[in-house]
Amino acid sequence: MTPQSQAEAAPRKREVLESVTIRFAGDSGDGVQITGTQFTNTTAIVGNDLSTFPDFPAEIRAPAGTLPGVSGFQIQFSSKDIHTPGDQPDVLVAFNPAALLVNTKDLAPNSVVIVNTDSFGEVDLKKAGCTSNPLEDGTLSAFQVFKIPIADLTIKALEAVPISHKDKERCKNFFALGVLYWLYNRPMEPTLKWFQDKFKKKPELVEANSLALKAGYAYADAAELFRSQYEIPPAKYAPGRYRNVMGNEALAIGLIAGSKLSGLPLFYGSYPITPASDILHELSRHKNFGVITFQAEDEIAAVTSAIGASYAGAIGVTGTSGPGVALKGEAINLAVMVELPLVICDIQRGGPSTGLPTKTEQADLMQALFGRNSESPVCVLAPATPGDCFDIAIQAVRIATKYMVPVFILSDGYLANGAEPWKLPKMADLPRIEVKFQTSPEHFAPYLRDEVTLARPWALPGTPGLEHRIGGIEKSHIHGNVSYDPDNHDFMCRIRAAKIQRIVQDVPDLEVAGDSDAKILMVGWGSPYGSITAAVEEARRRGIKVAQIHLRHLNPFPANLGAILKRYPRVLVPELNLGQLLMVLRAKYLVDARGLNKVQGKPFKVSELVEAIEQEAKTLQGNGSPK
Amino acid sequence: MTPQSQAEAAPRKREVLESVTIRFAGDSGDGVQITGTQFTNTTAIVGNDLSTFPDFPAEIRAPAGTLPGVSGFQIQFSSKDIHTPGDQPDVLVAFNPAALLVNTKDLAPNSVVIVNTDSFGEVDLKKAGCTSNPLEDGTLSAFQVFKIPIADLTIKALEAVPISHKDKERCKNFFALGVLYWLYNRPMEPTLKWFQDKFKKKPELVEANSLALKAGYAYADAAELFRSQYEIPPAKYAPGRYRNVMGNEALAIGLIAGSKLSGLPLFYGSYPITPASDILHELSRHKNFGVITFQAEDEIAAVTSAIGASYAGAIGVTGTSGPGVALKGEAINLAVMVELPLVICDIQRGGPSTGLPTKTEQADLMQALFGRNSESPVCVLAPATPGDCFDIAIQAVRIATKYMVPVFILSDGYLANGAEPWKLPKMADLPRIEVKFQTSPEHFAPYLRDEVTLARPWALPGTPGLEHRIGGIEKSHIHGNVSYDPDNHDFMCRIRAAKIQRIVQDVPDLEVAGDSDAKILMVGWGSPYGSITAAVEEARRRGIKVAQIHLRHLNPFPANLGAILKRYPRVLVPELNLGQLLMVLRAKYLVDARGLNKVQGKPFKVSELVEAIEQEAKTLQGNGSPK
Amino acid sequence: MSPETAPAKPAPAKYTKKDFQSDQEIRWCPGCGDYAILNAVQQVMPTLGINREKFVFVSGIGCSSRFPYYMNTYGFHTIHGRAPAVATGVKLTNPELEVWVVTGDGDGLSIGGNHLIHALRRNVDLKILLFNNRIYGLTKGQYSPTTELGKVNSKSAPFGVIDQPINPISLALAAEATFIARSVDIYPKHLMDVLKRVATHKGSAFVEIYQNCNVFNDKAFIQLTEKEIRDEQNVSLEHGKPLIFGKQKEKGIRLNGLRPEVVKLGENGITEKDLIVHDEKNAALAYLLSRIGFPDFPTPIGIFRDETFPTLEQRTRDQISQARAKLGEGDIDK
Amino acid sequence: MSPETAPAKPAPAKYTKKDFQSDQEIRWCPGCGDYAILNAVQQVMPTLGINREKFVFVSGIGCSSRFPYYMNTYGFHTIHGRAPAVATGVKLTNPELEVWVVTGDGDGLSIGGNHLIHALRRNVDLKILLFNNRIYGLTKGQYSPTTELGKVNSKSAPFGVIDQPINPISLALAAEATFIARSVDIYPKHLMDVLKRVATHKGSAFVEIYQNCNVFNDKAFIQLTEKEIRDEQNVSLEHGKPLIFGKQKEKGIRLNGLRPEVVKLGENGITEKDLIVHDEKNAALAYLLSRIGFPDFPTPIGIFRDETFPTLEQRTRDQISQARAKLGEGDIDK
Ligand SMILES: Cc1ncc(C[n+]2csc(CCOP(=O)(O)OP(=O)(O)O)c2C)c(N)n1
Ligand SMILES: Cc1ncc(C[n+]2csc(CCOP(=O)(O)OP(=O)(O)O)c2C)c(N)n1
Ligand code: SF4
Ligand code: SF4
Ligand SMILES: [Mg+2]
Ligand SMILES: [Mg+2]
Repeated sequence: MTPQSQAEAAPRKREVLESVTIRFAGDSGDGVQITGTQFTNTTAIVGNDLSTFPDFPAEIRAPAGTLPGVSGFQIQFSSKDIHTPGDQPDVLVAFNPAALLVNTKDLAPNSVVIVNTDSFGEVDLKKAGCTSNPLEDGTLSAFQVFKIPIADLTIKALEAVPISHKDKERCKNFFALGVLYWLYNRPMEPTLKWFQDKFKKKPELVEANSLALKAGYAYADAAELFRSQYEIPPAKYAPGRYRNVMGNEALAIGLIAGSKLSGLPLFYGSYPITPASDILHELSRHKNFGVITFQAEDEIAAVTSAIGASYAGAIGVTGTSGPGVALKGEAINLAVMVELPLVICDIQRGGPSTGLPTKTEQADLMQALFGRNSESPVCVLAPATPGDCFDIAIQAVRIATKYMVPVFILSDGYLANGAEPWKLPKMADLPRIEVKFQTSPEHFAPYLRDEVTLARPWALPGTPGLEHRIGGIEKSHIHGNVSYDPDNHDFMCRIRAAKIQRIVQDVPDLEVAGDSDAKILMVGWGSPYGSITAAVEEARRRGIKVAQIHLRHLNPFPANLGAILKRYPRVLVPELNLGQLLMVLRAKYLVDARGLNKVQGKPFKVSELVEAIEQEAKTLQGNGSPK
Repeated sequence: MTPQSQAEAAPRKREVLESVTIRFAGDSGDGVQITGTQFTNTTAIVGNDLSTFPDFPAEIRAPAGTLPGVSGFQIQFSSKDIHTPGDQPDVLVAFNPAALLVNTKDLAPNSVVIVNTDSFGEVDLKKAGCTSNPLEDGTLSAFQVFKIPIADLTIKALEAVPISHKDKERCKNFFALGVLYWLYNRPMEPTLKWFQDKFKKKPELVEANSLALKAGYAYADAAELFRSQYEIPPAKYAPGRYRNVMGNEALAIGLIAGSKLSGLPLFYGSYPITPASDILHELSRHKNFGVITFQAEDEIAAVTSAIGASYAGAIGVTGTSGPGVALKGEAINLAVMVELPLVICDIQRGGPSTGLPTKTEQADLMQALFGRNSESPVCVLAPATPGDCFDIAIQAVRIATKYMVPVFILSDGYLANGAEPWKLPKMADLPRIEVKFQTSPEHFAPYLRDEVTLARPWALPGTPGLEHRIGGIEKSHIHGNVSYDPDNHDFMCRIRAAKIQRIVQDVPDLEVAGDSDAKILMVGWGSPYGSITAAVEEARRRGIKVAQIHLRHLNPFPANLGAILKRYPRVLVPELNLGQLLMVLRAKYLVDARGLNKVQGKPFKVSELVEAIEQEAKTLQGNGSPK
Repeated sequence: MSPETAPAKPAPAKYTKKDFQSDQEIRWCPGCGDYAILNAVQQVMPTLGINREKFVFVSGIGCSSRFPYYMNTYGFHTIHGRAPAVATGVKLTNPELEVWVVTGDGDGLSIGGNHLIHALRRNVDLKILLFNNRIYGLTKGQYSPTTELGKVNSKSAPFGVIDQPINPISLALAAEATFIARSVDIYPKHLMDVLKRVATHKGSAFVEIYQNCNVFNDKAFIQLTEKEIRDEQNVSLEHGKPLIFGKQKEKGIRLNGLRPEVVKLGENGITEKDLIVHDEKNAALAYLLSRIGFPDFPTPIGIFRDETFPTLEQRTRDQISQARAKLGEGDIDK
Repeated sequence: MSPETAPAKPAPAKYTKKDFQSDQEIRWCPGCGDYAILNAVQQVMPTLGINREKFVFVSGIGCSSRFPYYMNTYGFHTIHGRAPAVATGVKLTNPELEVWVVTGDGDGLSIGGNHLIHALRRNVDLKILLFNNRIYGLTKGQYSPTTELGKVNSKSAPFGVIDQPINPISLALAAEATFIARSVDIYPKHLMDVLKRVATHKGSAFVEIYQNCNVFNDKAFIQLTEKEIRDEQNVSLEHGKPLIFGKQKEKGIRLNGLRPEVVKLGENGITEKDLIVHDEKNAALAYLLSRIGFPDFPTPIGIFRDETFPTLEQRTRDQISQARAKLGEGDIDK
């Protein structure tokens, strides 16, 4: 149910809606991201479920008013449990012509479009490359358009405030926010409060922005513009304290939690790269947790410093994106060989090469599994949602320290910057991570393995009596001396692989969602979780029998994966790549799985996947069961 | 037929043998490699087919006389067509106790062992860690042992020569060579000639070494030591001039040939690493071919300088081993994105990490295929024999320049240092490599593709009117401008993949060797070719029906591979890794292929593979056709 | 057409600035110092009398490294930190080309530091322009190897930078670059003069250009950009001339042993004769000058060093011809 | 037991050289200069009064980098060129440890050049020993970044090296290393004195040790190793002392402006007073000295520079405590 479905109803009443999707769009300079974030935080407080998708332009700010300069922020919020930021906005707030042109193609007929008419002058239109004015030339005929002189109204409202005209005009985004707060009946207090903190040192800005917000709210209330106000009741959550969290933030907090749970200092060695940098920023703000952040001269120094840190007894973590991982391969192999804990966060982005740095993609799975010389087994995990980044980070620390192995976390730009309500963890409720260092010289040998985990002992420099040498040349079993013995090499290669397989002990079995008697199984990993889940729900609503599993552990796989795959005549694997998990599944289980692949730097639309499922269902019906 | 089978025969006659395998073993200081190489070259001149396997100790020279210091050189030579250096030596020449201990375990009962008794003193035995003297304690009871005071006899022979005692003793390896020349009836001239060139500036050394060689020959002739002398008739070859060639040498010459055939300057950017360095050494000696060699500061500079060279119109080549490839991934992706020719030579070695630098392995296939961020398709080739490195190098240059793509050559330590007789190519007989640069601004667009190859135009800086910009960010179709357009990105990812698939036009169909009605198909790639071929021949000799294909093109695969695989109930894939080609075949063709895997830093023994085939044949008989 | 047989060089066409402007829309933040540098380069190009197609601009990754897209010459926007290595391959393959490298303080001194010093010490004929804004601009504001100790405005060191910064001029000098200079984005004339000099230098040339990132590190070089104080805060290096500065050119720098000190002309008998006379051939002097600057000294701008040695591409070519002379043109059939 | 709560330091045990010899058989070619260096280090260790378990030797790849295997301390033989970065992680995590880095001219100046200068400029308390044999030993004889121009004995430049070599001391100086020294493998006493000094320095320390690779680059430092000439060919740097050398200590080095020159004491009235007096705190002097050597000058050996600044690990710890003081110990539940 969406606003426009109410459009014909009688004046000014309260409509109850289940979900709404809003997209803010404008210049990077228009404060689109801030406006969206404020709407999101307030919405979280109101208690709706929500999911967001900030869509940044290319890295460098493009000239104001041009198409490449358009920045977007989309949020879906709901009284029900939702999984995606929504396929199509019900409401578009466009701050200038460029924003309008770039986004109208995504709108369904009859959606609501709110425009700032003050930015549709000659110049603005020219910058956006318009020959005619879209507000008049019928471009918007299919939509419910609300034309508001947002800038003017804002400036009027701020007459009394002692700041420059330009600064007043800058507040217009909060006027727009005020309008939406009224429209969807959200409290202004959280944002007003935020102004207080944010502009502590500039009271005049607190006043200006507050006035703008209130003016927008009042305007919407007074003006006869909108026929009704909407109500989106709170969603039902498990009890607990919730806050809104973005993937990179959750990942950073998860690493800190892992450090606390294990009692190990956290060392984060990183070289900045989009979209991973925010992890470094977040952690460097938390020095009071004892976190050591090291901004290295390059990715190789980043990962090798982390290895050095693990060697000295920290949990060594390094974070980057695809191009950085491509540089770290040799060093990761050192960690494989010396069998030290290491967590590698790969926040995937569009590639190959520099590719599409600000866009999302999940095409680094093969690189994580195989992007190193020789036989180089590592553990690979992938979070499914922004909040899940927290749990995956802890799991990564647990596995890395328990098995003495490198662990990859494959997140991506969509999870990194997307937000969802997140139940604040209680440290007390989280299982400790038991780490035992070797302390006594008795029965000590550098490569003497634990029977259960096959892990070698972690013997820290500084421990009397355990002086020993490790390195990247093949090691002899147990003693760890340099060894060129042919059989030893074969043995060690296989035991390194076996050790990774042992991790399956810490991998929960998969649970199948959806219809157990389905003919179609959707197999996903990483960020498409939301879209796939929503698509499966929708398909089932439409009466198609379909089941779903989602892999958070990509190496080793959960023990029951093979059995599950064999139960379904048709296995579909949606990935934002050209078929990487697909290849591994086919090779390992010899199932004729099919890929649903898209490499557009964007998440799956729910509708795309629903169509694919329907399509497949038809074929299956057609030829009975598939060949 | 081997010497010992003659042991009981009457005194001093000429026996004819088909093949003999000799292993020289001693300290790195004993000139083992030189001795072996001389025997090899002479044997090539005599016209035998041959195959060699130099087995180096760890990189740094270990203390004289110790087990880790032992260096070995094995050669099999024959009057028939052979494929491997032989599983077991018929003759072992051991210069010291360590060499004896390390190698006896590889000998069949009754093989011939020639020892330098002068190096079995107290000290020598201690260095080798012997508690008793193996010449007396029965260690050698199973063999025909010939004890020769090689050092003494050499020194005596050189009495007159005005060089130090130490230098005289140094000539002992050529005394031993003389003995073997007599035993297998080889001419001394080639080696005598070689002394002339090698010691041009030191006539006394020419004299010394010549005397030593002749003394050995005379000694064997005079002494009643050997009951007979052996004859190995020349093998029948296709007509043409032959020489003995090692893999890295053939690869280097092949690259030069590629440059001549294409008319492009050859640029080789490399950073030294075992076992790839010899390519750099070889090319740097050929400046008179106009070759530009650039020893870069690291692997990344090596590959990026090569990319710059290709951009400027050379054929840019870079060479390294596994750890180096792990560093080049990001840069190779730049070549993928800007679509420039690039040849990457990966001379594989034992891994992971520093691993076993001087030992062979073929575990970089996955790295070559997938070791980069995002979807990064490249062409992958692998030579099957030392001589084949020449043809593969030319093929790599042809494909790289025709399709404007990076091409991997996966050689390995075994091919790099192994030798075989090689028919000298005639440049005139080799098909030219047609390269057309864009010269006219008409219809020029940086990413306007050729319909057949999908290659973009190669427009060299310096060409008037073609000024344009390229880079690692996603490019727009045709125009090649920076593009963040979602559909364009998807399109370009798929077209880059399609372009690699188009290469199949230049990939000859596979021919199946062996029995067309076989139940077992052996599928190999790279250096195991020799062992697999010999094993298949042997198995068939033993009456087992078995077929064989060998892949020189690993991406894209030959067009008829899928069809062939499906024809055989059992597909076996021998690889010196833990199953890499195996995984790709299973994923692509959904065939239940089985791996024969070994990661010992050594080539397959023929016998190992024959056993595996016999084993498989039994199971197949047992349960009829396999599940 | 292999590079060795490049098209005959036609008489240099007469160009204007426009001829060096590409059709690409410029993508830097409004107010970015990069605009001024682009402008200066595009003005200098036509004055060099070199055919446009001979120019290749190679860059790494960063805001600064977008530079080649805006030049209507050949351009290669490579990967982060590797431009000097790519450019070396280009120049060795075709010495006819004029190869310029554009890099940043992160691209050239952090991830790319090693390639930079090795390209310089090999004396490859590359003109390397390093835009130093003391910040990572493209990735939105992390500190760089040139960010000052204690600086708190970066995203990756909210409690202040604790890494001692690197000195680009000292580094280039240690690498024995044969041409080393410094200029400032908003000193158009000075910058163009320096660019003209670098254009004619044969060998590895390194130019540090102070550049303002008004979004993430605004006013980083305020002492050189604020009208009121800049004359007091910079001293221009001119070969054979004494080091004089100040609004009224009333101050100078002299050497006390090996330690430079600021003096007032006229004060207790100090005259121009007492001042350091700049010498582009004196590496030791260049080193001394590379280590002085704000706050105790004015910041030296201009050419620190200009030496001539054989270039790597020259030596490569020579070696090839010598080998051919010695061994004859290679023939595989032999 | 997290490093932050390392075991209480017991009174330093009395060690002998043997205590620092590992059980591993040494794998260098007979006659290699590395033996002498190992010997010197193993002799110095017991004199430092530091518990053996506190020492960590981190190396890259190369003959020199096999060093840690032979020390009976903690040792990490990492990957090519990355030892300084690994060591930085070790030291930042546990500042209690004595972290020594062993590298070579290829490991430390070719592939690892960037990590070296960044470790130095950050002033991490690492003792970096660079064994300079002017060749790649482990890979059997390719030229290195310190091989002289024109040298023809390397496998990768049979027609002679055409890359201008790099100057390790100048480079360390440009990186503002707080301790910089040079010694020679076969000068045991001098080497041990330098090692004792470096052991007590707090901050980034760089020691270049000339080392003979008798297999692939024999006699590379013949002027410093041949009995007859060595006294004429090296000058030892001692803080506060004039630069005097020669068999009879009859020669010295003085400054002519900024240019050093060799003079004979006594000759036309030259006395010790005219000579350069060494000053470990004067970077400019260190730079001058880093650029003189064979054949025109004697090669300076000893300590070029010794300065004290706060170390990176110190600043890291300080920032953490300040943050805790300001924000209170972090608590995730809040
Ligand atoms: C391998 C790799 N690592 C990291 C990045 C992310 N990155 C792009 S530019 C840059 C630094 C740019 O700083 P600078 O060179 O000073 O250029 P500026 O933007 O300041 O002009 C970084 C870290 C990348 N693109 N590639
Ligand atoms: C990534 C990588 N590249 C190249 C090599 C090969 N390699 C090992 S040591 C070395 C150079 C050693 O020279 P140096 O550092 O001077 O040490 P030395 O052997 O002379 O003591 C090279 C190129 C390697 N092991 N790893
Ligand atoms: S971020 Fe800074 S450096 Fe980059 S374009 Fe904007 S102002 Fe210029
Ligand atoms: S190769 Fe040279 S450096 Fe290496 S161990 Fe032998 S002598 Fe020493
Ligand atoms: Mg910058
Ligand atoms: Mg060396």
